[in-house]
Amino acid sequence: MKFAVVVFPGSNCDADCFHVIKNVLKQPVEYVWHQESDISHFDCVILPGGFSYGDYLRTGAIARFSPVMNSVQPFAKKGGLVLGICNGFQILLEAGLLPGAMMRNSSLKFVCKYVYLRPENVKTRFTEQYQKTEVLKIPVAHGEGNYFVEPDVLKKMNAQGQIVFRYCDEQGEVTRDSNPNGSLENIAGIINEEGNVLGMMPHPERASEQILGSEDGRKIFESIIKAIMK
Amino acid sequence: MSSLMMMTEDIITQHGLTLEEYDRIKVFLGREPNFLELGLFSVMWSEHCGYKNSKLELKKLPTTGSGILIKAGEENAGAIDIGDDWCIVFKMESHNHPSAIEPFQGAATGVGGIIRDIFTMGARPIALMDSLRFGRLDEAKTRSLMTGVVSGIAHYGNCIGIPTVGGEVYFEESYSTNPLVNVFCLGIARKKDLVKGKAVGMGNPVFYVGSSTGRDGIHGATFASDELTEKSHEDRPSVQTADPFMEKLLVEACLELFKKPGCVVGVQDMGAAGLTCSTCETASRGNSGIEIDVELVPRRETGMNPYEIMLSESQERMLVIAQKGKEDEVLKTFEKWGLHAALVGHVTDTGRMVVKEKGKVVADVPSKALTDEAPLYKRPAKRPAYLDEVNRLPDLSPEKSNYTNELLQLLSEPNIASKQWVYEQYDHMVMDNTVVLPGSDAAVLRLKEAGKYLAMSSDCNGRYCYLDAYQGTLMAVAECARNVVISGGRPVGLTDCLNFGNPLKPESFWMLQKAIEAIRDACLKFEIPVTGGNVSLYNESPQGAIFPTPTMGVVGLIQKESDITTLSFKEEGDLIFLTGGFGKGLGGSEYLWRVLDIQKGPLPAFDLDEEWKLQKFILKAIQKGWLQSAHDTSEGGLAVALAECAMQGKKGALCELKTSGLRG
Amino acid sequence: MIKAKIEVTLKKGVSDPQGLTVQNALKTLQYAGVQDVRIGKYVEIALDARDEKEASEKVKSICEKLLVNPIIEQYRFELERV
Amino acid sequence: MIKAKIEVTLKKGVSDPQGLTVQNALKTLQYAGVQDVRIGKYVEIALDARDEKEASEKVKSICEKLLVNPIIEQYRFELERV
Repeated sequence: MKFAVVVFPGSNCDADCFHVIKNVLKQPVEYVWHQESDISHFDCVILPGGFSYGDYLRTGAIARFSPVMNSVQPFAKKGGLVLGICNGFQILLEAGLLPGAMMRNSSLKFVCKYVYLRPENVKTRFTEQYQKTEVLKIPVAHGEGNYFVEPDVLKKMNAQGQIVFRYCDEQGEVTRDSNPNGSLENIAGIINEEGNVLGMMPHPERASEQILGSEDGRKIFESIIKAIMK
Repeated sequence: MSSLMMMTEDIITQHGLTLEEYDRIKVFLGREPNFLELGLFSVMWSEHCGYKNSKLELKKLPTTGSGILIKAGEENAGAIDIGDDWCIVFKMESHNHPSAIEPFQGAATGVGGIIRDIFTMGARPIALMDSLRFGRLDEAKTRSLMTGVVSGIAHYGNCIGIPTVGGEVYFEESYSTNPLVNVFCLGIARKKDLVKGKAVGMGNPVFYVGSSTGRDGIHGATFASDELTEKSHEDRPSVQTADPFMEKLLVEACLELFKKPGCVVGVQDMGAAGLTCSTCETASRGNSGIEIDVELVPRRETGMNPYEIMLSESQERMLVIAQKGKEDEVLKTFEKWGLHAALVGHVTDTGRMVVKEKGKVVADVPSKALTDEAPLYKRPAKRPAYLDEVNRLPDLSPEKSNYTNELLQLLSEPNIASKQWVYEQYDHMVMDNTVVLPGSDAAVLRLKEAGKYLAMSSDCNGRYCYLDAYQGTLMAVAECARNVVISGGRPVGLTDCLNFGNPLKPESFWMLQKAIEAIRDACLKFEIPVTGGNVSLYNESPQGAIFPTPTMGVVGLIQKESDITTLSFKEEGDLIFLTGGFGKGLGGSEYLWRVLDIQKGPLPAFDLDEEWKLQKFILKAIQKGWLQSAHDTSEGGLAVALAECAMQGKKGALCELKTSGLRG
Repeated sequence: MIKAKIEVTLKKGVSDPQGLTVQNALKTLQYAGVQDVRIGKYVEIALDARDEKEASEKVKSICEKLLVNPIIEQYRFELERV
Repeated sequence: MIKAKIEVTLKKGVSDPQGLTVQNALKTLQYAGVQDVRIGKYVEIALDARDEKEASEKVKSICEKLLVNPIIEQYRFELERV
């Protein structure tokens, strides 16, 4: 059982993910520099948050061409688990591993605060530990989390349970006010059809220890560990 | 601009130098300086780098203390021992004038500059705070200025991945055309990993790393010493653009390189006065000399002459002095991070700074003359006449007021209302260390590896200092230290940013002098050493000087996790105690100004000893586990303080005041 | 040397909050008759190419590979001999 | 109706970190011959105006008042009758 945390030039949350997996969940984990290409010996690859290449041009637009991304595609094809958080999610979109695109927050401002999420699909290998009715308190921190996808693809994603998290209010209601960035249908996290590549804008690694204000994000990592141990 | 150009009085004064200063330069050189050499002296002897009008006063500050590892002035920033071979490095800097001209880039480059001061010491930057002051919020110009400054700070801090965990925002008429942007940065290091900014070791190679050099910001350093007159809009192109991505690469590459034994001998960031400052300061600290050839300096524009290259203030650049023989190791590390390191010269033992162009000497100056011989002036000080008039409080006839409406009005005043609109644009959680988020009295961070907790705050009430520079500054230091104490921390160090008017005006200089004396007295009383800081003078505009604003930054060490205290009321039935007694007057208060439209003193009586006893008592009470929460009364006084505790805790409060009030 | 002037704009149907904000700002600044505002990226690339044909192919490939996200963006470009 | 196509670019001499990063990316993607990349804003405004002259004045004023930061940016625009 081994996690990989990929480091792109400009990644910022790599150390946070590394800390949670190594010190909080006590699991083996290694940094993988973006120019490395052999990731076959890992069970789960995490693309962390940050500003890869300064988010210049478009968030994730340049990082997707890093050598390591050429290996992530076949790694995912062979069933390896891939978790893209914030900038990592944007890189997965740019690389075509997940459908849709991220645009600027409708407020045109960066937003860093706690939000509430509803786990829409608790049968994935990333969300098995959650109950359908739970409301998760997990922080966001981004300037471009306004998710868009063509209507026909959205219909298919809804039908196949690919929408994994939606922004909601404290009671679990999906409302306009609880949407921090204008994202389509309050989408906060999605998964590919094969169910092994998850992208989410909120930061679970910032909500895995009570001292920081919430532990609700921990079950994502715990679900991954359980799924791999099976 | 060849060296043959006739040196005229005009050129000298244009460089911000007096004729007497020019004569001293001739003594140091033993001849007339050429144009480039004059440029070197003009930036190094400017107010911004030479502190020529404030150094004599700054010497009064207490910079020693048990925890001090590196004293203020010795290096880029002071360092304090926090035990178990860990230390913290922190400092505050101002970027007022560039932010007035181009808010976004001015504020962003201010953040970039203070971060470089920290990691150039070998410390990992882990926290930022920003202390901002603008004009009135109902003016469109203020709103656009504030939007630019806040988004500039957000752009830099968020992209480089350092959390902005605290700070303050004030709105006063006096800052309308001269905003204050003071930025604080703190880093952490193991004591053995600290790196000195020294050029030592004959023949050691000198590398230039980071962005290539352009013509931006030339005279940036001296620019900060001119008043903001109408003319200042012409010298606009002197503002630089920020590249936080490049600096993120520099932080990671440098910290990785510093851990490789025997590779790096000294390092210095290129701040104001760019290449000039970094070369002569490292040579001066190393008691050595340095020789560089501008031809080897990577540049962004064509046809740049030595004068432009040496004075350019392009951002995100570092000077790294490596150990001879380790050049490949240095180049390899920088290349890994996509950075180009150019060999631009080497260390000598002549004690001189020599600049060449294609091998030909174009400047040859004793480095200590540039760094240690800036003329220091004892300016005349005179108590401003306005003080008598503004410290005479009209009688406040005790007519019936609607206290509820007045409290609601105060809570909605920009100086008091929540600053969520600001700090939610900053990533204040990255690095997983932020235990107490913005909005409390002090930010609290955990240091995962060191197993320790830090509290930090930045404070100043400019109006108090306008009404009484000495007592106002005492209260600024007290409030900043108090914010750390009521969060459970014992203050271990203070940095400051002294934003004052034109020192050549005796009234402004008097206020600077009084403020520095007050910092000395308060720091001695609270046993807090000053670890360094920044002076920003000439903060004036056509309307006159700004409020004298000595911004404080205090960092405290929290003994154990259970000592961490926040201001929100916790449980129903908890008892509320008011310690330190009721306020002693309404002078200078937000209430007087916002509700009764009176901006007058005298300031309420303030006793340093009482404050010191109060702080010691509160810290002990916290450490003994007696307190559920703690909050200090500042703007808006007791009523606002109670309201804030209740609102943040989503609770109420029932209080009975057995006093006749302050108006009688 | 050839200079490519590339305009990258959001596709129709994709919301453009930035354009909307500017449009509202223009209204408050009393500019009458402003019907629509769209904001995109303008990219200038100076590149060596034997002729316009080769330059055009290179620019087209650069746009489709890197500069443009086809899900939400479209592009146009002109070439100028410099 | 007239469509104004406005290009807002950084002034010469102002460093363009974004352009530089894209230029380096193109190098790693094996695009030879790319000498320089500059990235700016492209703004399209559809507005009512009696004639090109009035439209031109209006667009000039909009640029100078709102769209362009004169300290570090410059602009050009073309008009198209729609």
